[in-house]
Amino acid sequence: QSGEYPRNETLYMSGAQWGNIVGFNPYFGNFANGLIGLVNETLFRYDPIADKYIDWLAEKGEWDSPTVFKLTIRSGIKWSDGDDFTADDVKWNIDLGKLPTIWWTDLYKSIKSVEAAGNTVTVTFEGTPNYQAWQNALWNIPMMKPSQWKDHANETEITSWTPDEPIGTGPYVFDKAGYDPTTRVVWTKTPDGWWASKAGISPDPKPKYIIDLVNSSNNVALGLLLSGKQDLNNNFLPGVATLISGGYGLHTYYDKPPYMLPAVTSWLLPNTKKAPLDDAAFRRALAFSINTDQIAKVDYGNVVLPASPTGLLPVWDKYIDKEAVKQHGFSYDPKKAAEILDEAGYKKGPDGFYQTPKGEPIDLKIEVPSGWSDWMQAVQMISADAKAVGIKITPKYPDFNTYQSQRNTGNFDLMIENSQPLSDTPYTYYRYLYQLPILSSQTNYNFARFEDKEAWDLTVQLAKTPRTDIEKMKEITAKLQVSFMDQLPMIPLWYNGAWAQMSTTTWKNWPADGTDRQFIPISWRGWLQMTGLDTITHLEPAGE
Amino acid sequence: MLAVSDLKIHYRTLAGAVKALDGVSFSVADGEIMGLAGESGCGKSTLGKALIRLEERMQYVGGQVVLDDKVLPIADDRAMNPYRFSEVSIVPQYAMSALNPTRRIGRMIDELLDARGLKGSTLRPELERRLAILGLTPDVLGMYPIELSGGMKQRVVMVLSTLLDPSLLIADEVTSALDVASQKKVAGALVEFRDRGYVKSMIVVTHDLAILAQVADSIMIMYAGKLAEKAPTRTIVEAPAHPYTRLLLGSLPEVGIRFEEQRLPGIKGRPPSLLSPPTGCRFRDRCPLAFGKCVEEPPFIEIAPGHQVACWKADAHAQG
Amino acid sequence: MLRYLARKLFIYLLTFIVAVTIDWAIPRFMPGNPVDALVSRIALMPDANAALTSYFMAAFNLDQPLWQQYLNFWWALLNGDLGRSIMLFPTPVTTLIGRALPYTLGLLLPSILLSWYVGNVVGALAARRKLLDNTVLPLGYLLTATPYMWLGILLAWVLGSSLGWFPLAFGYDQSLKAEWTWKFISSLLYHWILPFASLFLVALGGWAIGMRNMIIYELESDYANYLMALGAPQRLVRKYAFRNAMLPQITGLALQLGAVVGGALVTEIVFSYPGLGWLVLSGIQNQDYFVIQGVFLFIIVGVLLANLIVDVVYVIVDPRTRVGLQGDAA
Amino acid sequence: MTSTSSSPAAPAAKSGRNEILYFAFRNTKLVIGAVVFLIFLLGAIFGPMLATHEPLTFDAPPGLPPSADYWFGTTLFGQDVFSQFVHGLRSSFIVGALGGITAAVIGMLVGFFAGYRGGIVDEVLNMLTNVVLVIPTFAVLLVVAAYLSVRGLGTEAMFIGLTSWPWAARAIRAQTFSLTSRDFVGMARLNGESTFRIIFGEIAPNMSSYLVMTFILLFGGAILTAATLDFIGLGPTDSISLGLMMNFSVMNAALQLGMWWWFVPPGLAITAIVGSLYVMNVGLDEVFNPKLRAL
Amino acid sequence: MLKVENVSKLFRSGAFGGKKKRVIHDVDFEVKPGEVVSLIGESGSGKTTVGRMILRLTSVSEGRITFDGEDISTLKGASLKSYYRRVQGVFQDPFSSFNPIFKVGRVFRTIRREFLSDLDAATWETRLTDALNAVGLETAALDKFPHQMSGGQLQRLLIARALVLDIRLLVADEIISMLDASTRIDVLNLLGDLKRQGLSIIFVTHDLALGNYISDRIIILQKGVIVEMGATDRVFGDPQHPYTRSLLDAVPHLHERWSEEELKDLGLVADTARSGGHLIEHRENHLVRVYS
Ligand SMILES: Nc1ncnc2c1ncn2[C@@H]1O[C@H](COP(=O)(O)OP(=O)(O)OP(=O)(O)O)[C@@H](O)[C@H]1O
Ligand SMILES: Nc1ncnc2c1ncn2[C@@H]1O[C@H](COP(=O)(O)OP(=O)(O)OP(=O)(O)O)[C@@H](O)[C@H]1O
Ligand SMILES: [Mg+2]
Ligand SMILES: [Mg+2]
Repeated sequence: QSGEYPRNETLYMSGAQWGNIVGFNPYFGNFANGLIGLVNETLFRYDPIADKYIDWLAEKGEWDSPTVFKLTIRSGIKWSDGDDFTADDVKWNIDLGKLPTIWWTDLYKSIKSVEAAGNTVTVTFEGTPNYQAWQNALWNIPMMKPSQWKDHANETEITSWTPDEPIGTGPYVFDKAGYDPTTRVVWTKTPDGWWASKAGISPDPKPKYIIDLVNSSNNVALGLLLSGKQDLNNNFLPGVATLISGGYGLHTYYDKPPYMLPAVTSWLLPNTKKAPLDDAAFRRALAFSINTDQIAKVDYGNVVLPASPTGLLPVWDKYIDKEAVKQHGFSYDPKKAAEILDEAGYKKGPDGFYQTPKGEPIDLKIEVPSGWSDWMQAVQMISADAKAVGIKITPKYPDFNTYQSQRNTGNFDLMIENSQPLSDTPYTYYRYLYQLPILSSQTNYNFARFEDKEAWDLTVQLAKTPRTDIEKMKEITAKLQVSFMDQLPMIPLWYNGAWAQMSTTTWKNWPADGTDRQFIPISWRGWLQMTGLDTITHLEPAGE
Repeated sequence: MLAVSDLKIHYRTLAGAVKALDGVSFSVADGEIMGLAGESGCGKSTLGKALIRLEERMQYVGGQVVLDDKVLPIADDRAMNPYRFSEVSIVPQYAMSALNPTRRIGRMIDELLDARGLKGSTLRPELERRLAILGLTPDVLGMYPIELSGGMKQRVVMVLSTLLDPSLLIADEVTSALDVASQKKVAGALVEFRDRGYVKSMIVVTHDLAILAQVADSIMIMYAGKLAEKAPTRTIVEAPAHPYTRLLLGSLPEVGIRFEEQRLPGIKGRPPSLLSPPTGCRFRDRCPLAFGKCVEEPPFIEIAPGHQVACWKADAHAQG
Repeated sequence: MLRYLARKLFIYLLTFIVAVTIDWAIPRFMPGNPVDALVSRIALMPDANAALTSYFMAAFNLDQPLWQQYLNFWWALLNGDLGRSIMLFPTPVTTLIGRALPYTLGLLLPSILLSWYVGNVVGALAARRKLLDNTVLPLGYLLTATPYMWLGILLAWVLGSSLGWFPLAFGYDQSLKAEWTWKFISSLLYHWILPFASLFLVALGGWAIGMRNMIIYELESDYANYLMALGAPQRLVRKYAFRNAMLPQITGLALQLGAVVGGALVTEIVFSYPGLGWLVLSGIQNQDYFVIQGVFLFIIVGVLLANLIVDVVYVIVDPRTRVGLQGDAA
Repeated sequence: MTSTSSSPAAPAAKSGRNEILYFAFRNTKLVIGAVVFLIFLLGAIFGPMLATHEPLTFDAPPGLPPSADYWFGTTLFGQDVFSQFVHGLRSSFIVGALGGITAAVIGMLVGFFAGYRGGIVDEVLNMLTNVVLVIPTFAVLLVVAAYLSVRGLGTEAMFIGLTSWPWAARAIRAQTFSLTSRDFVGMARLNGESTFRIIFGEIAPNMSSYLVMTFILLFGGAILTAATLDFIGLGPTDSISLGLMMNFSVMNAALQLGMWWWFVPPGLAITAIVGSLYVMNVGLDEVFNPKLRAL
Repeated sequence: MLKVENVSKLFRSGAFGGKKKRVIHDVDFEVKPGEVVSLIGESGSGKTTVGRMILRLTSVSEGRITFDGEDISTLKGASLKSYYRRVQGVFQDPFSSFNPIFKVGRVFRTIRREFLSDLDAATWETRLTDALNAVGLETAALDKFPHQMSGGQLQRLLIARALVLDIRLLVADEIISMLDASTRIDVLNLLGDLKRQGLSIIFVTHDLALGNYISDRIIILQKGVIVEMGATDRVFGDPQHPYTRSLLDAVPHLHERWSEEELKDLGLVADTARSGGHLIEHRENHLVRVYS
């Protein structure tokens, strides 16, 4: 074959890979994008739009008893090296959780045993299992070939070693000839055919090659996209709204604003350890003073939606207690904001800005990374809104690393934060908001350092509610919502989108609202399981 | 035979023309070594340069130069080129830095000769012979200039400049930077070259009269862009006719003269600016003999065979 | 001559030691811990942090006493080990550099050498012809005053973005496999032209001006005057002047190297060209100290070596250095 | 060497200083360079007063080409390019001046003392100079800047100054060295003058034109280096600069979107400023160096 | 008054001063009040170096130099200044002895500031005027730039500078060799006049005729070694050392022409510079180096 990937057989995508590709270890952050999903598959997948789990490598997964989960492994699946995919393989992968550096190790601590027999794997928990986390893990744990990994399944190598060529069960295999860690990884269709299409579970993906390009910058991405050299682009492109309507032949999930599916809530993150941000009234006043509609419209050109006062993403709409929102929620209302402050004893100083009840001046910094222009503009609008109410907030733009380290160590007043994405359960959101205890460095959760024992207990309670018991979940989340809206440990602003710009020059049948292809057209890590894969399997060559 | 008549060369400057040579006429016979002396800035070097190559700022204003019955096109750089080296040549004041520092000397000479349409290799034996006369081995041709001492470089330049047996050689201040011992060697070499016929005639420019007295057949004294006096060496030394020449000679301490015993007089004052020189005799401000007539310019006339002077009182003195 | 080289060598050695020490010291005495960044990149349960942190501290030799770290640093360096990348752990920095280097060298070497050569020729021509001089001189000043990236941006905008003649990213077309086929090579060249051109042009201006001034200076020198007085044709005089003027330009080349390398780094960024500049940029954005450090050291070594080569070349072509330092010649 | 030092007393009619001015005003290079430089300097001083917008606020319609309301158009995010431009100009001048001064001061101190003292002082300073000279300073700046979490104009200028002095020191050393061998320095020592006095009272004034030119080149160099650093994203984190403008425009696809008004002005300004400095330098050289004075 | 006692000078040469070059060997002489001593030798013989060592512009490597019994190398600060009030120098190049960008009068202001700040204005003015008159210059001359004056005038200004200080020893290093024949004699005569007033002068030259003209004693230096020294008439009238003779032979005379053989004798001056040997007294007041 000539040294070229024929354009009409190749799907180009980008948006997930920043910086060089670091190999094929699914437990290390910068592994080749597409590895999980295209090569290393998961036991289940999850469809957030339909809120449905999809049986995948496991044909069935059920609670035999409140503490025993039984997995039935699909038969006839083969690893790309030809070996059969077995229940033992699954057990081995779950058992990785005993390593302290594996992300679900906390969950694993509550597992008493994992047993494989025939095509079943039985997982027995000690005490009440964290149902929510388990369910989440089931569609996130990648299945790796034990024979390839067994020598490296130790505490440190599991997050740092990489095989030369990954072995998986997925529809694609690694194409060594096309690999260039600085620019791209190439996935080639499994030569022997993919089990899922053979089994009739999924259409066979049409692209013979998938090339995931390393992002160098927005401008490169935009250039490629506009010149039809890229099919699926998952970058946030500044000014994208004008492009979509600008006749460049770009396809988006919605054909009108907001164009994109909401993917993650952007929050105003207060440091609740600092006065006056430790005061719920003050935080609420802040919430009332910010005009998020304006931000969505002016800053984002309507590619985002203002967030619900609960902060919950639209996919979790069914959990939202509309009544509670009416009573406890907030909306843009500067007058109300002022009232709250007055009521709480804040007084305006000679400069026209509010002072703390103790009479100290309030002068808050709000920080976003330098160069993140949409956020930079947002904080300016926020600071202007706050000023209108009488709260003094000054925007600052440290570089990203400073921003990150200040966030983790609690050395800030206000920030914008959005690191907790969409998932199958609001539990992940509440864990993100409330997790205790507070450590000196908070790396993933509770950046606000908000100590609310009660809310955390409720979150734990939510965790121990089976995923099937929706009513119970609603009940708990309703309580959490009320508590959240009263306390506002973080202030929801808007939903950042599942940025997806698709070109129809080479491939068609992209996901779209109102069609039978209601998938999320996103290739980010962890999103292929969330119907990103279906986006690919439903593509058809544009020429036909 | 060199005949220069009414040569005028000016320097163009922002302040106006510096009249460095303001009508100079003289001749140099075949076989003659003519010394050219005078105070600093009187135009000695200008004269030397004018005869071979005008620099960018030098402006030919008038006059004629005839060498061996051919008129030298001194104002035309291109037309002048064929005469250079073969007819007129120069040993420059800066002999120390006159050689390309990054070429071996022999190679440089070959390239120069080749560029002049001559064969370097055929001249090689002659070159080596002449070097030997000045006490240099052929090895120097394989060296870079930096490997030679100053004196050696100066001798190499002398040999090179005279290699084509030019009719006229101009030696500009070739001894000035040297101490007495080296001075003598160079002076000897000049005479030797003339005697061997390597050059027909020579103009030796210097401000050191004593050395001229040793080598020159005749001496020409310049003052402020004009000629003051020209005469056979003996005449100049023993019976100078121009008051300037006399004062100049009078201010030279000879070995043996001691301050205690005989206080030598100097010449008071400074030469006039050549930007706007005064009319009439240019020396009159400093001249002890100056009188009314000196406001007119004295002609450069022959008062005795081979003795020319520009002074209204010259006649009287030569006889008196 | 040997003394001269020995002296130079000593200076380079000293420079190297100083540079390495600076390089070693900066991350250690600046606030912040690089390992934190690495650990925070891996999604972890809080209590796994400590284990992994100490693992990485050990992996990066950061858990030892300072002097030990310093010695280790040298030892590793002398073994060609520049540590491991943080953003791409556990990829060795040398691997990353090895990947990026061909691109950077491919830009740098031709642009430095060609701009030097062409600049010198153009400058020499300019010194000769008034007309050329009047165009070369202003253009040359304009070019040297142009920031590398801006020229790159302009070229990218006009020739790449507007006219669409040239690509604006990557080292080769992403639809090609990296095989030594003609198609691939031509694609490499095609992607190389614009970044090369912007480096080349900016450097060109400086050399042309330098050469022009040097030539004019040489033409006023004594040896040129003497040659002309001996009726040497312009050709020969200019040839000598050119040769001699070239010598300072050689040393100039060595001194310019650092700046040109800087230029190459930013040019790569403009054109998303996968060389060292690109690597450094991602190192900076990801706070990958080891990559920054490694590239830095690499550049230092490269520049020092290039300087040394230039010095040796200089000694060979300029007889003055050869003799002048043998002791007291003459 | 020889007795040719009878200086041509030609233009003696005018005194030294007037003469310089006379030539300065007639030197087209100097005049053109100075005019261009002054235009930008004035832009940097008064521009920010004319600017109707804060440079970093997003209060304009996005992506507008130049118009009467927005002289240089607006960025993709609705910032006024003109405001950014004039503030960036100011930063460039500040960095150039501070960086240039720092480098000039170090270069002068090192150059003067090495050249004047000679001997072991010279050896050591020379070594230092050579070391800093061969280190690719841009790479050092890169490393240092990468580690600084808060970066301002001042630190940037200082670091540039600290790394860009060696060639100046070298040149000044050579000049000082040759001046030191001049007899008036010996005379000064016979006067019992202090080293400091000799250097700054006797030697330095003699190379004042040279120092001015050195400073000019350092100034231009600092502007260029700063722009390059800013472009990489290692510039000031809290203000705007011409390099940052280029960085933002490129990173945000101004090229692809054809928003030339976003990246052309900053680059043009740098080129013009630095170019005018270089041209002024040549002009000054011609003014101060009688050999180069054109007729 | 001034004693130069077995002084040697070594210069470092080569990279890092690895090698040392001895340019002055064991030079030993004395200068008495009111005496003019000429240092004569060819280029590079070390004349300037000796002069600079006396002026403390160059350090002494071996031996010592004393002035009125005081070792000058120990002088510092105030004592050095007081030394310079007694000993001064004038150098070869008058144009480079003045800072070209200042008017020449600045030299005198500096002198006043550094040495004579205790003098009241009137006394200073008279002293300055006297000194200028002594060298034949007007005070108006102070208002000129160096390039507006002739070399001879500048040298005279420098001598005036020494006079203002009322010094006792002047080191004059080739102070006339860059001057025109017509002006150099003025300067020489001026030195002669000063000598009559009791000033001691060390007169450095390579021109034997000039050395002869004003000096009481002659020291012939060859490559840093004194080969002959003594009263002027003795050394010139009856040179003993071959080097002295060859130097004398090389001096061109206006009225005597060299013979053909003399002129064309291109052989090098006999290289007799051998270290070792010692000076013996040939006659009273006439020392010559002999080699065993
Ligand atoms: N390039 C020049 N531009 C302007 N004037 C010049 C130039 N060269 C020489 N002059 C002037 O021309 C006059 C004659 O100069 P020239 O060099 O011929 O004198 P000279 O007799 O050789 O003096 P010296 O003994 O100092 O060499 C002097 O007044 C000098 O100032
Ligand atoms: N600073 C120095 N470093 C090294 N060598 C020096 C230094 N100064 C002088 N010399 C050497 O010392 C020797 C004597 O020099 P000096 O200048 O004293 O000679 P001079 O007799 O004054 O010669 P000239 O007649 O040329 O002035 C020379 O060989 C010279 O090269
Ligand atoms: Mg002359
Ligand atoms: Mg001397």
